Amino acid sequence: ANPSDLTVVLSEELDVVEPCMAARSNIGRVVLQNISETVTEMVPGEGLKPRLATQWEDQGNGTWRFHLRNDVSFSDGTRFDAKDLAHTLTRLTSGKIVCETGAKYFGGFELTTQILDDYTIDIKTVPAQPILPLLMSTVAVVPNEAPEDKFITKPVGTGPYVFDEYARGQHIKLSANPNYWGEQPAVKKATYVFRSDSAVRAAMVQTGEADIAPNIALQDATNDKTDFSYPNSETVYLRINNGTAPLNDTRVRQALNYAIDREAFIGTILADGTLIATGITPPSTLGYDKDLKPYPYDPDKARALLKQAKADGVKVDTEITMIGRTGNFGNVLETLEALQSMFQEVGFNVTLQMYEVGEWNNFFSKPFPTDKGPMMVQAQHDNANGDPVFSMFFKYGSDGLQSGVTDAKLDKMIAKATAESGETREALWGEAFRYIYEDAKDVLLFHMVGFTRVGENLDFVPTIKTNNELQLSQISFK
Amino acid sequence: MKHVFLKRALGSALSLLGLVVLVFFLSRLTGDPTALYLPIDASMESREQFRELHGLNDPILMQFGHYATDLLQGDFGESIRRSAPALDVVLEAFSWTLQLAAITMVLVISAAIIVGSLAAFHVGGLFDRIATFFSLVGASAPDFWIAIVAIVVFSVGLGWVPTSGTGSILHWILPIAVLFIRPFGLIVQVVRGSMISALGSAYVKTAKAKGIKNRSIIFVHALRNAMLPVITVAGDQAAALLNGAVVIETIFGFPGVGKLMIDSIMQRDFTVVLAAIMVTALAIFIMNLLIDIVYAILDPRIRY
Amino acid sequence: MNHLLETKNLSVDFHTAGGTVHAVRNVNWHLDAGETLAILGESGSGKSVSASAIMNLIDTPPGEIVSGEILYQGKDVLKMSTEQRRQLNGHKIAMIFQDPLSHLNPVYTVGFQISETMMARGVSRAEAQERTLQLMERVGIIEPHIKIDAYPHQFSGGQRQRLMIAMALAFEPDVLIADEPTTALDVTVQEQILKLLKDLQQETGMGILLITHDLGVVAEVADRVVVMNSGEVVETGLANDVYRRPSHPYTQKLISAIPGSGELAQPLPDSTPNILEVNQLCKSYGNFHALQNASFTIGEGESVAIVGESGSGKSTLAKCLLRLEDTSEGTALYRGKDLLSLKDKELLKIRRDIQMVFQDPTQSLNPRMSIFDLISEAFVIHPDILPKSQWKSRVAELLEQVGLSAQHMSRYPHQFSGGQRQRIAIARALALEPKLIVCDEAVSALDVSIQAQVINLLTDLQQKLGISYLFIAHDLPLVRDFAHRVIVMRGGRIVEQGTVEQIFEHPQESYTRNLLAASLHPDPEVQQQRRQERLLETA
Amino acid sequence: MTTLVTPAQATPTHPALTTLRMLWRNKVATAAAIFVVLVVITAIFGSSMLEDIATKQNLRGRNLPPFDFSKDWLYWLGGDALGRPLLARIIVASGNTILVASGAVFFSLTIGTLLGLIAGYTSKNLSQAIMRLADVIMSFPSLLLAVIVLYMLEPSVTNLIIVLAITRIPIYLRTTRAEVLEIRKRMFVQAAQVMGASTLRIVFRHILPVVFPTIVTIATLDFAFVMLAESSLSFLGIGIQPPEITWGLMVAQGRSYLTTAWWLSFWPGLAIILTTLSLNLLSNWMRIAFDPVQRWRLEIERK
Ligand SMILES: Nc1ncnc2c1ncn2[C@@H]1O[C@H](COP(=O)(O)OP(=O)(O)OP(=O)(O)O)[C@@H](O)[C@H]1O
Ligand SMILES: Nc1ncnc2c1ncn2[C@@H]1O[C@H](COP(=O)(O)OP(=O)(O)OP(=O)(O)O)[C@@H](O)[C@H]1O
Ligand SMILES: [Mg+2]
Ligand SMILES: [Mg+2]
Repeated sequence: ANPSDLTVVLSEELDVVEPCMAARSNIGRVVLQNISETVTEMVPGEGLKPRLATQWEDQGNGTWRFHLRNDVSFSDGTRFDAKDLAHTLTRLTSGKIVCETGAKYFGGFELTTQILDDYTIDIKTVPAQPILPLLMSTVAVVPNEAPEDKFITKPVGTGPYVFDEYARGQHIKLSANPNYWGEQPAVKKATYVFRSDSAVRAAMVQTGEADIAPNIALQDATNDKTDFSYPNSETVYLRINNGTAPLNDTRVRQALNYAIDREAFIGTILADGTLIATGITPPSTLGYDKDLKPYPYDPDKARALLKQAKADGVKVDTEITMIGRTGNFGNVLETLEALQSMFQEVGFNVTLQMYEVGEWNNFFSKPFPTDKGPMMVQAQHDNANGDPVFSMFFKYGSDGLQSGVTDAKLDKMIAKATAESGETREALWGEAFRYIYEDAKDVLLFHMVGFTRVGENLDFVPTIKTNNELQLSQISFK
Repeated sequence: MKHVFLKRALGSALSLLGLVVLVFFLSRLTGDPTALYLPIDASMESREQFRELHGLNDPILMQFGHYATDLLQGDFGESIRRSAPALDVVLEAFSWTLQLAAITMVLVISAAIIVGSLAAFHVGGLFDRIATFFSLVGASAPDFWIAIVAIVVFSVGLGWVPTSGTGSILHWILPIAVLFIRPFGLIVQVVRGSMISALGSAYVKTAKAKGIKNRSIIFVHALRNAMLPVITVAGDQAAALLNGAVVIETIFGFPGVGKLMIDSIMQRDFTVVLAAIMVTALAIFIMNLLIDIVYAILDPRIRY
Repeated sequence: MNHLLETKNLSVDFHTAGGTVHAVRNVNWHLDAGETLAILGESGSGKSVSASAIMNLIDTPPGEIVSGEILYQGKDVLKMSTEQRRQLNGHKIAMIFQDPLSHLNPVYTVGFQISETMMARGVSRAEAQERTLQLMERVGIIEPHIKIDAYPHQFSGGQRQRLMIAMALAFEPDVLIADEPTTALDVTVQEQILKLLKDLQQETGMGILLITHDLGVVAEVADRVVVMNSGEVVETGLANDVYRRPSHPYTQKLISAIPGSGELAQPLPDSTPNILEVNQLCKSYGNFHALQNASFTIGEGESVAIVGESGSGKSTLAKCLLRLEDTSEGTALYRGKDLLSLKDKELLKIRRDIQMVFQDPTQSLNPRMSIFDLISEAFVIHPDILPKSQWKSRVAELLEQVGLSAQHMSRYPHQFSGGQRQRIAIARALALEPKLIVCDEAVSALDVSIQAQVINLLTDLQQKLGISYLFIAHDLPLVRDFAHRVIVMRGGRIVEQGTVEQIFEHPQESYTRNLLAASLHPDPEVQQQRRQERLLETA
Repeated sequence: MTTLVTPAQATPTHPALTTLRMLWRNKVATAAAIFVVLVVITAIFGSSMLEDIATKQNLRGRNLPPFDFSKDWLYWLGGDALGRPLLARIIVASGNTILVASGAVFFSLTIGTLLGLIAGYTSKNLSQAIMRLADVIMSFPSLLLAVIVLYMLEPSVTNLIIVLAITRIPIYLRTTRAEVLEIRKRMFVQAAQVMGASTLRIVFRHILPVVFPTIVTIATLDFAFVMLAESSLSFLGIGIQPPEITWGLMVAQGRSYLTTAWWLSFWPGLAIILTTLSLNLLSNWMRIAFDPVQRWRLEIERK
């Protein structure tokens, strides 16, 4: 192959190559910032940066004004302007197609746009969204011509690459966009292929059939020279249904937390570099309280707490079902089996049930089944966008779809923080994190790391973003 | 004969219909695709929107009504995941599977017949022992083992063939070789067993008395008499391949119908599941019909 | 000078679970070119086994050639490599098997099976085809160009036997081993076949080793005779000498048992009720009418024989009566009930009353059942016949009655000789104590002494229990001795029927007369005379 | 009596003894039989004896390599990803494994063979119906069936057996029927009809024994098939789930370690292979031992 060509082996085939689905990580990796660009861009370690917008300001009242670049055109030759952005947003929120990005980031509020001139646009949200510029970093812009009620099959974007072809089951091909507004990338042609088996992906980089294999399993990351670990923004935790006895007792929940030897997982079942979590979002998130110490492994304390609770009439030996999702992350089964035995060690009566995702969903999202008794659901949460607002609401708000918590106090804290911005917001989130941690609302476990195998001829270091996007323009050859 | 054929066609059509109805209703018992399709933290409204959009809120009988009317017009529906016509999605995958299955089965049947027959010719002999041992190990070894070991040895280690994928002829070698092993092991055993009986028959004595070469005695006289179970088992194996060789497709990144079917089932993409089942079922029905015809050709005493 | 084929001290054992069977013991004989050597002997005396030994067809183990030599043109074939022996087989030495149905491959056309021998030795397909047609014609298969594409199961027993013969003659071998080649043939066809063999022998000088129990055949074609008993050769000599002056008691017994000289049976009184009334029975295979408008009756306690040309529909008739084949038209009233239209359930009730001994005994015995199981199955199916405690003794008794022994009970069908299997089939039919037995060539493979024993048994049972027989046979002397009435069939039709006396003494139809005329006499001298007369006639 | 027979030296013995003696003559089959017996014994008693040891975890001593004979014998085959002794786990897992595999094979064999006999021997219409049913099952992806059944019911051993049994029915059905179509034309079947044998008797006493060896061959191979199918179901999260274990599940769990800690899936895989191998060698032996025409192969002392 040509030395400027690159092959990426992905773990999953793309269902569609639709920019509005780019919030789904496998699609995002191909589309985001390669084919389609976003309005703003979250750069790890640096914060929110301009991309298609040059600057933005809060007009108050829930309105944000965005100034767009005026030197950008789509790969089909049409110019990019405010109309395209307005159309992109309508597409996301109209409901004529249901998009991942829309459903994930643009639910729960009203959004209207007003075009001031070709390169200036006002976006108003009710209720106000202080983090709208951040949300705009998830919006992959499509041209005005993109159908509103149908998915795109041949995406057209402003990005450094042009979509060439998708041979189903075989590959996707991109090539450098000669008319790109920014710098020309080093990689001229990119091919994406799909292999579900991690060992095969790793082998492909080894044999030179591929250059990058994001997302290989811990077991396969055996070569220090080529295999990079990076925090992948996923946090593993056990969601506790706080409503059912004995899990409605704080002491019992704390005992669960104390029962776990979290350290023991790291470097064994889970990769070195995995962090122990004290919050549901990665430490880089706004308001994450870095001073919180993880619950130490203290089986005696756990037993003591249980004893106390028992003395108060809490039925601590009720059977608790731990529900796991098969294949959720590498070694999920081992992790849960280990947890189970740790719980049992301190006197809990925990049974483990693994379900495939379709069924697991029934336990994870409301309405929760009522006939199952006390439950803990293992889940993995991904929030790479730097603000905990959605995580907080969905995972801990009383109305949150996956929340096992009904706590008026916490609801208030979340509402307050959501409406604020800047440092106040940060402080308020910090409080919420701490409150959740101290009341042991759930069993927070780990911030995970992912592994990417990168061919030795490449100059590329994966980051936390690599989970959701893989900017080809950042890759160069040695 | 024509009459038999018509009846058969009618019966097959009816069973296909039954299959569709069965799968349609049963698969819908396995839950709603909404949660799987939308992000975990999607709002209730977008969930509702999604259901509305894909008609998942209608009573199930009505959904079936819609589906059936569309089907009668040759419309197999849209894949939710792919947002493409379900039939196109399936046919694309199926053509790969069909090629893979056909090549593999041709190789399997020819090789198994030769090895099994020769093993039966000298029961307990050295060749028999070796063939039996290897065919049994092959028939019971987990296929992903073989696949991964094969990749490690032949691709990574020796660099003879690519690890996976579809581009060239070389890409086909490993998947076919790995797919080959299990049915081969099974069929060798069936051939062997059935050939032992056939070789003990009086007509084999006649052939010997005629001075026929051993080769012809085995492959002409005994084999044809031993073929009924062989063909049947081969048919079963072929059906399994047509239904998709999931492991192989997964490991070698082969875009076949097996992986598609699994993904669609796991993701509750019902239209694709139904279309895939109809396509494979049709193929299997046709294959079984052919097998029945082959029975009658092989053994003139069999008449339907 | 070397003999063409010679066995010296040949002994063959079979190792079985029940012990070692000494099937052939120290057998010596020789065959010269252009000569016909007949091996006569008791059923089960080792005739087929010694023939198989020549062809390298004995499975070793369980069989074992314990001693001896088999010399073909002076060379010991037992010392030859398998490949060398294969070269001999079919080419220099050919064999006609005793049991044609199981020896024909059921899934290939007979045309293929005959021409294969030739094609295997480099004859072109077209030529082989051509020669196959000729051979089929010569062995009397009508319309060979059609039949060449038919499968074995579509032929009659006699036709299959002739196909076997055609197969063996494909190459004009030096030695032809013919194991009971005419058991299923009616006398006219038999005559034709024997003539064919003789002619070929004259043309090519082949030696024929003829295994038979039919003394008529021996008288007609054999130059010398070897008599075997219990695996040993008990007597050898010129055919005439042995017939005239048998020295060994077994040979004497054999010759005295020759049928055809007894009293003719008297017809039963008119008042005897009919056990079976067959009316206008028809059966066709596709366009071929195997059976056309057959009508006849059988009285209670009567023996009706069916004779007729091979392929004339005798077995078909039997199978139709037993509902093994669907009939096209007609009725068959068994004690007033139409067998052909009975519901399955009712049919099951009278099954026991009507039994059949099949023409091809090997195929009719389940190879996975021991002889005890096979015979006692009757008692299992019909538990009212006998309490379980007596099964063993009854099976033993039946076996003794047909000339086998209780020891055979635990053996399996493949461990028996052709004639022994036939007797097992008879014993099985008798076990059911039926009212009517259809015997399809039931004693054709038996030597005359055993034949006589079995026939006596049947007659005894008839007298004691009033059993009726429908007796399909081609052996006219036997029919003469056994039957009350005779039916003559030809081409699917009944051409003549009447009492034994009418048919044998005053045959009306020319076909019947031909049949009787073609019948062979066991006395070699008589046959010699007849041959000469025939020659004069043709001259 | 016309032929001389030298009776075998041994006096007539009980049939079971004769069979055993025949087994003994074939050393390979004997070894296979011993192995099968061993597996059955561990399947019955293993789990109760080693349950605790098999679940004892030690995260820091995970993926212990095999053949470390300084350790307790249970660790000789190595440890798994949670540091549990593989040997103990294999022994404990044999219970469920054998239960599922033999259950599934038994039911599919019984039902399939019965339906095949019916389809081959009875009226055309009924036979048509059965054959189309087989077509339907054959084209119904087993995975979908598994998802459906296990979604509606719990993933339990029983339900797993049901799923696997249903999907394996067609092979027995079709094989049996094909053979019956031919065998029913054989003369000894007609002979039995003439004797007045009931359909049941003909089918079970005369036809079935001829078909059965083939069925058994397939069944023993199906053992492996079922275990591996069960493994892939577990892998997809719809089969047996921990803390229950089967060899299939162990194989599936070890899959991701294949290139780094091969022993995790190798030993349970080997257990599957050895079991299948033994069952098959036994069935090959049986095929000969119970076929009177072939039996001599086992009756003769090999020199
Ligand atoms: N495989 C075998 N195992 C045991 N005994 C056998 C086997 N084959 C043949 N025999 C025995 O060998 C003897 C000789 O059999 P053979 O077939 O040569 O008889 P035959 O003289 O041809 O009789 P027939 O005229 O009835 O055909 C018989 O008693 C038979 O029971
Ligand atoms: N299944 C069949 N298909 C076609 N033709 C058949 C079939 N079975 C028998 N025939 C033919 O029917 C005719 C009568 O056969 P049948 O067996 O009744 O003769 P047979 O009188 O018993 O002769 P033989 O004395 O030779 O046994 C034969 O010409 C035969 O070729
Ligand atoms: Mg004989
Ligand atoms: Mg006949």
